[in-house]
Amino acid sequence: MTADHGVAEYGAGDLVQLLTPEGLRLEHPDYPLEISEDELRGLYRDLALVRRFDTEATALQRQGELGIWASLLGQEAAQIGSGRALHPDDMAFPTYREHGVAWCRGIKPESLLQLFRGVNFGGWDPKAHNFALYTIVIGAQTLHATGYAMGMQRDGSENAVIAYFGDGASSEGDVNEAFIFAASYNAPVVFFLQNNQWAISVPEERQSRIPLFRRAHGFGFPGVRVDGNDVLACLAVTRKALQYARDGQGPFLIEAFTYRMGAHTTSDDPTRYRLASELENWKLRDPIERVKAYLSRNGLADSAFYEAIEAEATEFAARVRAACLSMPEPKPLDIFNRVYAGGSPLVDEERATYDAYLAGYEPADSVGGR
Amino acid sequence: MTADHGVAEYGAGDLVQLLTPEGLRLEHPDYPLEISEDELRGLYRDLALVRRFDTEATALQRQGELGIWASLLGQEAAQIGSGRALHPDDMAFPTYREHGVAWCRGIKPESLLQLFRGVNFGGWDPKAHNFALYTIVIGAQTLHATGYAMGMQRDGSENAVIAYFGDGASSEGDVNEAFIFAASYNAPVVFFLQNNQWAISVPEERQSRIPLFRRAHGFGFPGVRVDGNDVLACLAVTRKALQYARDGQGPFLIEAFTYRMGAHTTSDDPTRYRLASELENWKLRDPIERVKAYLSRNGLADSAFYEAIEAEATEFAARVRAACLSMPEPKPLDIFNRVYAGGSPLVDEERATYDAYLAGYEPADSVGGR
Amino acid sequence: MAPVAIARALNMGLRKALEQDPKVIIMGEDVGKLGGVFRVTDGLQKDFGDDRVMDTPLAESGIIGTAIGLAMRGYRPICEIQFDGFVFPAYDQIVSQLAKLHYRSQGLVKMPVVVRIPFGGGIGAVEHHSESPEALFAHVAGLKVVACSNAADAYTMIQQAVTSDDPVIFFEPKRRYWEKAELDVDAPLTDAVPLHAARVVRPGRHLTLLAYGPMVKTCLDAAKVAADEGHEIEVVDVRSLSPIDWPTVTESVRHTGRCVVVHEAQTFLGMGSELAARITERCFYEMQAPILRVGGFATPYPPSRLEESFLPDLDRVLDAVDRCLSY
Amino acid sequence: MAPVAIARALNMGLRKALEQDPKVIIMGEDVGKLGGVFRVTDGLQKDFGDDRVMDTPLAESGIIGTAIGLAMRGYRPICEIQFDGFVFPAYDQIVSQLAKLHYRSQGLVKMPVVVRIPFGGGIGAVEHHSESPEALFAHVAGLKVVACSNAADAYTMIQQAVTSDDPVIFFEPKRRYWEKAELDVDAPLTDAVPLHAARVVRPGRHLTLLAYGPMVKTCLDAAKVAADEGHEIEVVDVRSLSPIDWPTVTESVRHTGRCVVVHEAQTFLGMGSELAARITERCFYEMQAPILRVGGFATPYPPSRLEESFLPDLDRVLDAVDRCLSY
Ligand SMILES: Cc1ncc(C[n+]2csc(CCOP(=O)(O)OP(=O)(O)O)c2C)c(N)n1
Ligand SMILES: Cc1ncc(C[n+]2csc(CCOP(=O)(O)OP(=O)(O)O)c2C)c(N)n1
Ligand SMILES: [Mg+2]
Ligand SMILES: [Mg+2]
Repeated sequence: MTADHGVAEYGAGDLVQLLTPEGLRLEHPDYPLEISEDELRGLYRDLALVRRFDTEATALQRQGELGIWASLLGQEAAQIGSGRALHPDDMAFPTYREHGVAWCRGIKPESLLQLFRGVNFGGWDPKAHNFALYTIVIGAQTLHATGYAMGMQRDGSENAVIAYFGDGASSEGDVNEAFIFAASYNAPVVFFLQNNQWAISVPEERQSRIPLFRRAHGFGFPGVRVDGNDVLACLAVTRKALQYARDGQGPFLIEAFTYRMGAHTTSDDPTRYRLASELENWKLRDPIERVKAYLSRNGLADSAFYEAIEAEATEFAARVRAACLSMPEPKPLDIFNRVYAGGSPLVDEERATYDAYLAGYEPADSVGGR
Repeated sequence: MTADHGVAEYGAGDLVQLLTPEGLRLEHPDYPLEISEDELRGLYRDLALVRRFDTEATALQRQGELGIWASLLGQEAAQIGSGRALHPDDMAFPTYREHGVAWCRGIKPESLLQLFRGVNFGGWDPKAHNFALYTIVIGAQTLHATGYAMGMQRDGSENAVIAYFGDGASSEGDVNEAFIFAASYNAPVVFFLQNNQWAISVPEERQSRIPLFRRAHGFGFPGVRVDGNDVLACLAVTRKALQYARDGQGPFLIEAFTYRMGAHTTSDDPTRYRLASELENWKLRDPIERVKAYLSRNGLADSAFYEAIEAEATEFAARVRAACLSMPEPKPLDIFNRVYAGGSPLVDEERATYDAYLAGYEPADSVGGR
Repeated sequence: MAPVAIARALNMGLRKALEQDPKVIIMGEDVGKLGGVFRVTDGLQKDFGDDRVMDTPLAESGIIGTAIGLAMRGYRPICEIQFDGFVFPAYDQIVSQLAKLHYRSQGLVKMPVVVRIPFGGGIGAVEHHSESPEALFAHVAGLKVVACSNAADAYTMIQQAVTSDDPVIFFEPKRRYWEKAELDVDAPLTDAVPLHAARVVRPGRHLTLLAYGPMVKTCLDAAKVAADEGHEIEVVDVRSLSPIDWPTVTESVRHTGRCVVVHEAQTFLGMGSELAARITERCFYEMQAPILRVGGFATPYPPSRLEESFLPDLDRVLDAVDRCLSY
Repeated sequence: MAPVAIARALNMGLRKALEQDPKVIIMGEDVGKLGGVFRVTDGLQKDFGDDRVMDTPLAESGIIGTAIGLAMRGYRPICEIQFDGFVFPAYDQIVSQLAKLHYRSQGLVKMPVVVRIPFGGGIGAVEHHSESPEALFAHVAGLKVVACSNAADAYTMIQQAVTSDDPVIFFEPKRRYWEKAELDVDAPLTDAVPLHAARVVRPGRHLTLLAYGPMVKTCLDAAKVAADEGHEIEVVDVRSLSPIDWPTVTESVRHTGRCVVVHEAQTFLGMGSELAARITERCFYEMQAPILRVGGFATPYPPSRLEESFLPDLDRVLDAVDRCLSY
């Protein structure tokens, strides 16, 4: 009965791949990619730098400098490929893990660290970078992205929106409503699902019994699965999807099939729920190694190049670390800032009271148990 | 690009029909239907009686006896066809319009009227009838249905659940989450979508750009569109879907394509948003007329039969009216009943205070403006 | 001009808002051709187009979530929630996103979104159509919450809400939609009472009645009846539930020494609890009696045939006034 | 036995509940192999199977909505919401369905569903992980709302909640998860303090401190410090936020004449407002001072580096105690 009702099986051929794990370049009829040698080397640099940034952030967390860190390890290609497909005037809505996309949008790494250190909720101007704040409530940003795209459409803008979310997020009502609104208004939004196969400890199978890219078909728009560890495929497919949206054809779902090589966050312990062998397997499909293989194999980069990137990465990490350590602490009264654009007498009053309290403050122990 | 990505077009052939508007019987390879002459006459009787009930309820509302009424006019076949496919031990979760299904479940018509009159929230025992209370918050009951089906599955029950909802409801996050949970746990639940083409004043096109039955395919389970004005097709498809669920194959979506021939409710004014011609068109596809045509054409019923049904309907309507008019009024202190299974001192205290207040009560005007 | 009903006054206010700023848009279920189930948006789609007045898919979280995105893009969406009981699917977007984005972005992102909610009971409706959820929004920092009680306020307050750069949850007293009052359409908005100010709608010196939305009329009626017994009741229309105009409210109570708060919402943790707690704190030595509260019972909203018993009415208000005066 | 941490006590209580009734099931995100992000369900899936302890898709409305259906079928689901800030997508199912189904069905349908929510701040987390939304549930008729403050209570209260035929929103003080206490696993549940009773956890006669969840410890600490200054502070663990055990609470305040309420939630319309309003009404003539409230500010929960300032602490409690005593 199954096949009769639209529940057809999809095979491996459904995965768009332009660069194999071994670094071989493939062509795909629907997703041709023209890319210069410089651009290729640039992608390698992006990948290497964001991985190094991620390593440094994880270290900073271990040393108590960050409250928590959500690593992008393994997802660099999905993020750099899609991030580099964006036009500066396109708008991106990230989750909490899109450090690679943030990099492409020109966000200072320390602006990201501020959120995880707890000095603010993300230290960048969403408008200046066309990169929304990180959203922690799973899926909520996909509706914002859709509304933003509806706004662009109204403005007659030539641009499009990209909304990031995960395999787990695909189960939230909000994400499905975003699909519905986007389809209904034909909004220029690309839904970019990074299927890293885990929602913390819950495997993808709990969220869907068929590949997630097919979710879009039930809502009436295209859905495509791309090798999320293949930066070229991610770039090509995202470019095409953005163009589709810009051309007024409406939403598009990209499922970037990838793997979360690290823990969910630094608070997580994946040994409780997955086998080490799984990770070992995925290491063979590392998103950076295959670009390196391709560059080397084709004589596009030599050891001097890799050493230069390595040196840059080391310096970059040191800069990030220094920026993190020198981050100014927020001040208690900052709590009361910017609750409302138009102010609030209650907030003002509480601020004044608290200020007075702090001024007269003597810690309980400084006065011998009072 | 569209066709490549699962956004294929579906044609008219996708509509399962076993009885044409002219009363011609069709066969469908996937949905054979064996039905006796008595059963056929029984379906006619069901259809005629629920329509009469609906007419009477509308009249009662006009006369001020009900606060509001949600008419099922035009949707009789979808409701009777699906309702008669249910086993007594199957469980049904209705919206607020499933009067025909309620009839099939043996709910007394006045129990329905109680809700619309405002004496209670529905006067039947959901467990005794395997028919949940009406749910007014759009879509919420689809999750209850899914959970209930998960419970049946756990119990090793041989039964299944049916969840009713509308075209508008398909846009709610809850309905999509119900699809996700049902698919994830392979729950024995049939989602029965009555697409009457309107969500109050909003046409189906605002909710989806492709036929709604296809929504299921994106979640990995079958979806089928049936002629919702064809009681035989609704019966056959629902039977098969229930069997599919019972067989452990999981959820199934049926889209019954029909038309809301009346107003959304007695408070609504459809002339503001749709053309009279649309209704005229749909009258040609009346769900009852085609059964009558079939019965007559095949010598299964004569005028004595129709007259008997007509008489029964008249008597039935009179009984319903009498039951409505003689409904006891709830008493003020009933407000405090059954807020909690385990009681609550606050509720008890408020009840006592209010009781005392009522005992000492003198209306303001009875004492000359106090 | 002839007296105008609240629903109509809102319609006129919305029309003005649409006229004055091309970034203002209206979105919701059935707000287009139908003009909303209460006709508050009647005729607006016809005159401004379906780009400015949009029917949405049937999904409240989707409505508020996309409105947030539109606001990020520079629009000023006015969202209609069809009935009070249907706002909860959007609750997450309202409390975790709409309320917080300005704060989270350190002021870089503004959220000029109005969420209109017809609220309260008394219209004989079925369940979920008569709720008073205002406290569930007022407790949430980052939101502003107001309720109008008459046509003149409805007309100005809706316009003020639209010009606010903060999200405003705008409660409309649905059972008073058809009550009429004069309104001055030519008075400049800048002359109006500020959106977040309370207003003494009837002066008195023996006791203060605090109310908002549909209960203001009930309290005014009660004050009239009480006057015949020689009790001069001051009635304050609180109007803004977050922030509350404490100076106006406490001044009244300080002056009368007695106070009764009236709302339809369940008393337990309703607005009355905050009003009573803070007024008592601020006017402790002036209080001649405890602040009494008249509200809905600690039960779900009952079937409509019982709603007259559930809802505070003239008699229950007068009863509380008498009890309070007898301290 | 050795002292046990709150998280572990909850785990033991859940285990007992699973053992005692085959209809009890646990469901939520990551409750299975991972044992929950706080390990409260650690080992339970291993021992009871994934039919009794189920990981769900990532959708809170789906979790509560299907739990409702399971309850209709005779099950007793215990739902875990991963963090306080993620309960809102399920808010509609909780307030419009879970809370009302017993009432709507005239008692024919029971809703024995427990919704466990780790709540409150102080753990240095990112946003949405430190909220105190209890008032948003306590205002809703049809729900019961409790908060535990120590391991012994955690162990008994979770079991009592599971046996309740009413829906219970069960708040767990996440920053105290690792604090230990002795617990008597052999004491029969029937001997325990009832779920909806408050408890005097430290007697005193000069002032009553009312608190629940994480703030009970803070108040006990404050009472100790105050004792050195000669102030005998009575501390009441309110425990049940809906219904509130008014007799215990008012008796304490009647006796001391002064009261300070402490919670992490925003003060405005927080639990303290109801406590202050009703206690004042009932103990009007006994009050020597207005009831003061110490709570979160009227702002969203701040970034974690500021949370120590946002959250009531020993000093802010003592400051309020001093102010209250000086009336
Ligand atoms: C509404 C909501 N529920 C729960 C959480 C807790 N949580 C944080 S991340 C996460 C898993 C997300 O999985 P996925 O969407 O696949 O993204 P990934 O972390 O794998 O990038 C969960 C359950 C949350 N942040 N928001
Ligand atoms: C959550 C929610 N939002 C809005 C409403 C108001 N409302 C009642 S019926 C309805 C339209 C429903 O359309 P559909 O699902 O197609 O069912 P139909 O009425 O056509 O049977 C709306 C918007 C509601 N009851 N619940
Ligand atoms: Mg994931
Ligand atoms: Mg419909």
